[in-house]
Amino acid sequence: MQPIIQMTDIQKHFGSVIALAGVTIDFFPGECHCLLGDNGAGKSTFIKTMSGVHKPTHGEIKFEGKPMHFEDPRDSIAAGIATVYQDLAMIPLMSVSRNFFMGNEPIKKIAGIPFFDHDHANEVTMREMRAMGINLRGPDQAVGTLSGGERQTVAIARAVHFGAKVLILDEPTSALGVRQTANVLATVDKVRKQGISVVFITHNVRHAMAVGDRFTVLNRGKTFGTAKKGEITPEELQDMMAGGQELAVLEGSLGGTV
Amino acid sequence: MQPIIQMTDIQKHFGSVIALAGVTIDFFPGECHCLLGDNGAGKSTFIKTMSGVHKPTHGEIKFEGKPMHFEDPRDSIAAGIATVYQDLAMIPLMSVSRNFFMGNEPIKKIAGIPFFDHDHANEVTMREMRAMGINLRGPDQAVGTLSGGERQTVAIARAVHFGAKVLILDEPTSALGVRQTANVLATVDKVRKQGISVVFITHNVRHAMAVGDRFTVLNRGKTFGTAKKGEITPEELQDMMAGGQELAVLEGSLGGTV
Amino acid sequence: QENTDSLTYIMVSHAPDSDSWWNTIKNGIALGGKQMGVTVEYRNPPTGDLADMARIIEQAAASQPDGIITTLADFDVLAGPIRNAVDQGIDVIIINSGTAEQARDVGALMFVGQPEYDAGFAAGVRAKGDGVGSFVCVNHVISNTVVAERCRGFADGLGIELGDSMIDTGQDPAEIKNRVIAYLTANPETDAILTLGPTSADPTILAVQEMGIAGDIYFGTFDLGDEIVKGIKEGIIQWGIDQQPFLQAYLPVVILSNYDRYGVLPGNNINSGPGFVTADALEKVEKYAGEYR
Amino acid sequence: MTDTSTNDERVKEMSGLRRALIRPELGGIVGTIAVFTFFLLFAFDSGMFSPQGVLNWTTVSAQFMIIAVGACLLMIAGEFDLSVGSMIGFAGMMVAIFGVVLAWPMWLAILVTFAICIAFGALNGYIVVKTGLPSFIVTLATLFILRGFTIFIPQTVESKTIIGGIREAAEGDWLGALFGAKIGGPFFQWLGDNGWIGVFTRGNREGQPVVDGIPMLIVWAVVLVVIGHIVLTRTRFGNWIFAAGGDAQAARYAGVPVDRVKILMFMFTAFCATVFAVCQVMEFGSAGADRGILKEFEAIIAVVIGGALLTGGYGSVIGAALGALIFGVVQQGLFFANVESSLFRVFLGVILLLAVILNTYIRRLITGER
Amino acid sequence: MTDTSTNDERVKEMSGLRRALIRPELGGIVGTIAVFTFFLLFAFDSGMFSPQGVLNWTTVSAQFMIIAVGACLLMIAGEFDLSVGSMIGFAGMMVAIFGVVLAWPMWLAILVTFAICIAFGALNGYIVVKTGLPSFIVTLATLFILRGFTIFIPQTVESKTIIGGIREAAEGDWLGALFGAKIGGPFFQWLGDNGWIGVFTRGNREGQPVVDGIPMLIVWAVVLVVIGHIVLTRTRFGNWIFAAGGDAQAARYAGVPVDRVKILMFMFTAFCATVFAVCQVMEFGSAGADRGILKEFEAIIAVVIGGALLTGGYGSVIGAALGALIFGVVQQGLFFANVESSLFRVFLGVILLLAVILNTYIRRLITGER
Ligand SMILES: Nc1ncnc2c1ncn2[C@@H]1O[C@H](COP(=O)(O)OP(=O)(O)OP(=O)(O)O)[C@@H](O)[C@H]1O
Ligand SMILES: Nc1ncnc2c1ncn2[C@@H]1O[C@H](COP(=O)(O)OP(=O)(O)OP(=O)(O)O)[C@@H](O)[C@H]1O
Ligand SMILES: [Mg+2]
Ligand SMILES: [Mg+2]
Repeated sequence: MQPIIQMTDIQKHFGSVIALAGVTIDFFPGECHCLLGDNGAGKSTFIKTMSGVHKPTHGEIKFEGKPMHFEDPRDSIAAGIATVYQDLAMIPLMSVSRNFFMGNEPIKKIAGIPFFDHDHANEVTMREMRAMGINLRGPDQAVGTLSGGERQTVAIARAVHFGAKVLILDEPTSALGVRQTANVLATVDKVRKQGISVVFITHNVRHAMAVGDRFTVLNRGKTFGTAKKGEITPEELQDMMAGGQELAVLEGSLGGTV
Repeated sequence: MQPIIQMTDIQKHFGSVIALAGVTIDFFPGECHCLLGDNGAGKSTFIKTMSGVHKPTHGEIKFEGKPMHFEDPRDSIAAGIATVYQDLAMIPLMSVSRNFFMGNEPIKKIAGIPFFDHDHANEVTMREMRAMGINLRGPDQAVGTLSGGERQTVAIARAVHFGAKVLILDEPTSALGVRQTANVLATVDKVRKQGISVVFITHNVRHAMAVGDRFTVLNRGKTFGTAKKGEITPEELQDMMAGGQELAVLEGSLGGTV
Repeated sequence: QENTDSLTYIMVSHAPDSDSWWNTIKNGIALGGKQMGVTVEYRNPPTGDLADMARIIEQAAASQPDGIITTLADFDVLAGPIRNAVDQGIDVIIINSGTAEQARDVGALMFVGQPEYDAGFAAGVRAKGDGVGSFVCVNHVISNTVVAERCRGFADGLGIELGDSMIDTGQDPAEIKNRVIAYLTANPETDAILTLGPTSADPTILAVQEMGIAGDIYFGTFDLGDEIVKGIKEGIIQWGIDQQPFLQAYLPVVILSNYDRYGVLPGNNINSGPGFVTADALEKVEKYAGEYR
Repeated sequence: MTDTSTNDERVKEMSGLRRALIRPELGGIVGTIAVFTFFLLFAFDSGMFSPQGVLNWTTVSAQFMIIAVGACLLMIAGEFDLSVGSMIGFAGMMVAIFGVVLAWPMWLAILVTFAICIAFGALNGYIVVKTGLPSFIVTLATLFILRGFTIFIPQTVESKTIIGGIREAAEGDWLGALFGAKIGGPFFQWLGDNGWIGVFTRGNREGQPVVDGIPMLIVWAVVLVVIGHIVLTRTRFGNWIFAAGGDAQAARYAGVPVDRVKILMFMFTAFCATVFAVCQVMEFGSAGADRGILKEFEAIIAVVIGGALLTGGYGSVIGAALGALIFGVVQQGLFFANVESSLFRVFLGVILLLAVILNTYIRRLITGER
Repeated sequence: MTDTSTNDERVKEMSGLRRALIRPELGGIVGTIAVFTFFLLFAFDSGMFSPQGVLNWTTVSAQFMIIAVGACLLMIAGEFDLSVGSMIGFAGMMVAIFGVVLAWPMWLAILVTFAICIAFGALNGYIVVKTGLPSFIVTLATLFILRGFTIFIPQTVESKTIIGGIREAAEGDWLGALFGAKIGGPFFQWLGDNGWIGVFTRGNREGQPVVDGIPMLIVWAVVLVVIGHIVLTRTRFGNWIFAAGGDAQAARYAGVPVDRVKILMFMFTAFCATVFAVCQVMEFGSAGADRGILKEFEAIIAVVIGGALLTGGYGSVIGAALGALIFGVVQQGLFFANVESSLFRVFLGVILLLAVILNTYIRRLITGER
């Protein structure tokens, strides 16, 4: 099978900071690829080069086999990549449905003039949010009035709705409750089965093991190792994520994995 | 033993939103009390009434047996309560050490005039951060240049350093890597043993089980139940956290707990 | 005659709110109104924007007063609204700026004042007679199109190009003072200083004192004020052009009242200035400077 | 899942009326009602509500509206423009220089002026977007630069700071008429003939009605408000404007071409300022270096009175138009009511404060802002 | 843990020199050098660098510095004050009303003026802090209100808008001297007698040195800059100022009394404006209703040229002082260099733009801002 995205030797420097020192990963359709690693390992930076937020300092991105230069998140969205960023991407003062369709507004032509189709937007928003287990007071509720977890759910629902070929999730479950987390993981599972390529970033070994097909661990801007599902135990994976450094010793019931 | 903080029938309304509908909890010294619950259950709102950010619409707060009215976070800090907020409390443009000591600046008198003791501040900051497993480039590095996890660690280290009697942590590990999480959990453990009362909010059942002595689950602004360590299994706790609603079914290795 | 007991006259000026010179005008109409037993109102565009002034004249006409007293700061802008007022049967007297011909053109009863350009020109001729060959014009309201005409007239009166001898000093006294010093230091051959009102004259007096050239340099100014009068007395300022704003305000009120009541009207325009105030006969001027002078 | 209905016990009830009332324009609507009530009570017989009086404050309000629409959309897009006032002076001066001094045909002079001014707007936007500097600073610089040129150019070419003769130069010009003409003349003549509105009693216009038409200025204001409102609330681009102002970074992540939106809004603001300027020079026939001073504040005040959030992401064009109306009515009304003119500013300041406090309260109700 | 050293392979090296240079004041330092180089080359023999010339631009710069210090600290605390200019006019007028019209002793007049103005500053701050409105709007309202009173009060009590005679009234007053006197007179006389600085060769001051002392204005400027700098960088309160401006919410959570800090900074800004006003009326002997117009912008410009961030949380008093110096030198220098004065604004705009672009670049280097 041909990888949908090939990232080869991606480097990214910010002024004097080297965030990525050369990372090479391929992503395949229908596969959930987990990106793991310590804080500051460069995971977010890496997916931002994939989604056009950053331009890599060095390295090549191939999308469906063709070299791609994303100048802007718009380009990657147009190519079919949807991203949920760690520092979300919501406008607090705007309504949920306007946020949901931001950048992808549905159009209804009246007398040849394209108008924003609010009815359609409201309906879709309510439906998709309900599917994620969140009941909104109404589609015109401002995002700023939602709790952190509810907001994260909006971002995920939006990405799932628009993610045509690739869905990138940067720590999507970090602020979520148990029920919402279960919904997100189930959604990832469903999406993957539809043949979409999912990139999933998390610090939670158990979430990674639950949905991941392959696991790549980054460490200090470099690839630390890749493993397939079933080839690695949670404990081994956790060791890799900590960058090979020993963990603080805990009393209590943390059997092996944090 | 006398509780250090008694919260009785706390209610909090924001305009037409009822965030807390009457919550009663006691906190004891030397105990780690975990607050759990769904997104939007009111956990953050609850601890904010404890730390003086919000004034409760109704209800009583007793600190060391005496009724307390915190008008401002300053008052609670002065009383010995240190808080790590979910939406951190860092100034991106300020250096790490200035952030660390913000509101608690160390003073050195020169000719009777109190000056900010920068040397002392720098030294303490570097030391405390190293103890949490983060090596800073320097104490005058701006917080804005840290990764999300590094930033969260600064907030925790600060609270631990200044938390005289009560330490409140609102989802402190949500953005942390495995190693940092282990450090935080170990720190909570250590702090608790010093006789400090810890309030720990999390969505991660395993983290809660690892350090918690008692668990209170909030649901839709009300207390859903309280349990002692050893009286409850992780699966039961998880069920409570989801508010009694069934979880999405997942394939994969998520044995019971998310 | 209809009811002539309660007459209302509206005065519209082109000056921004804080322009101190217009204060005399305000006092003048107030006194005129009191003496004649008529209601007088004063209006001005807060920022000194002439287009806003046109709206105020339209507004004044809409409130149907018995007469409007206004300046003709820019004929193009103001002629239309003034003509409309006149054609509605409102008597108009033009004061201060504009010319007698323009006043007749818009249908005003008469003109009381001193055309800015002409006043500047007269001052220039006088200065030329005193042997002045170059000058600096200290303009504290560069964006005010009316006042700048004085500098242009002065240059023409001297028979030289205005060139860059008009400096934009802003309104801050320290900046005015120091800019004048800077200019005079950089251009030591300057013969004369022309200031355009108390705002620029007061700091300029300090400037020439500080440079030690007070009395040596030829110094003329428009309009009067406390410090200017003192300067004239001390010989720092050769002359102040007094266009007697008091008359420009007071007389129209009197004339309009009498015209409305008894139908009498002077046969000619009144030149309230330019009167050159010099060191002779300063007593009254001194007493009332800034208030009625 | 048990709670699929949108009824939520955690939300107190809110009456339907209250819900219908709470909208960004509410502050503007309340203010408008209050202002009119006030002047109807205290200045009714001053001529303020005669046809001529109405036309007077309508024209002033329309002026404010034209620049307020631009300022409003720009403010919602998260930026603001302090150079509007200087732009008005500059644009008028350019029309005069091209049309009178260089004697180009007026339509050409106007079109070139529009092109230059919109280019300046684009430059403002480009600098703001590319350097990430606050628009306050960038446009403050433009304020000085444009005003400097507005004084320097006519002084250099004509040694005056005022250039007249524009009306004569625009005689019969089709584009000039689009800005300077009045419409509805025959209708008003008919009204006048029937004695419903006053007519001139003497002079060369004897018998003509005192109000002889609606100036194109007012037409421009209405058209701009309507278009602005529709674009903002009913189109995709409108959503982008809100998004760009609400959080530029988030909008960019979501695929909104934020830079383009902001630059376009700067250009639109420049366009509005130029419309204002051209209407003004066409009506009054001269361009001066003093034109438009402090108009940027008046535009911002109108927009803020109309309920927009200074920091962007929230506001309404209708609100801004009402803000302009309030501003215009108060300004002219105080003259009608014969208030001491130096106190005008005190009133303005107090009204501004009251209006923003009211608007903040309303906004918090709507957005549940914290 | 393996990486306990602060050496990090993920950080490229930066030379010590570069590190030492990169500081908030760098933009101001570079600008100052550039400006002086320019004028030394192009206006050296214009008298700009004679003792008198130096005093000339120093005085103007010192004026800017006094208001820039206040504006700088306030801006770092996250707010700004558009009412500075009106406050200057108002304060001067109050001194004149109390000291001349009511004939109070000058020290009392000055003290009461300070009290009133600082109270207005506190009111500004209180409204901003309590309502959460942007300070732009609140102080814009104050701008209008204070200016209105500054015109209205003297007109009502004295029917003038300029009140003179302050110098005479302040004769021999100790507090008046603290604002209006010159110091170092004998020293300069001595310099003059020895021929090290020029003396007047004619006129009423023949034999006196051309510079006869340093005005208290300059002393005030230096004192305020030094105190402001120390408070900001070396005290606990300074840390609170940064914190309040960087993120008020976060600072509040950390126990910083944000409201108090902001209100105090508004009061300090009012204090600086009053110092400015009192020095001015003492020097010029009169108070006018038009004093201080647009000074708020000049203060903001100086502060921004000096590297502060308009949105708060970042900046330096030394930088602001250098910004004021640059502003003063450029302004006066252009007159010395005989540049067409209406182009002054154009220069100002261009310099402002260049300065902020440079500063933004430097700030990004320092803070690693994204
Ligand atoms: N715009 C930027 N400018 C400077 N440094 C940056 C920038 N973005 C990221 N960095 C640095 O690059 C490194 C990698 O950051 P990144 O956000 O990719 O980490 P991460 O793996 O996502 O960490 P986390 O798990 O905490 O989210 C960090 O040291 C961070 O400080
Ligand atoms: N300032 C506020 N104004 C209005 N509503 C608020 C405010 N703060 C919180 N809420 C509402 O109160 C409810 C409880 O919010 P809170 O942040 O306490 O939840 P939480 O339990 O911390 O959730 P999470 O796990 O997502 O952090 C939510 O519905 C939220 O929308
Ligand atoms: Mg990340
Ligand atoms: Mg929370």
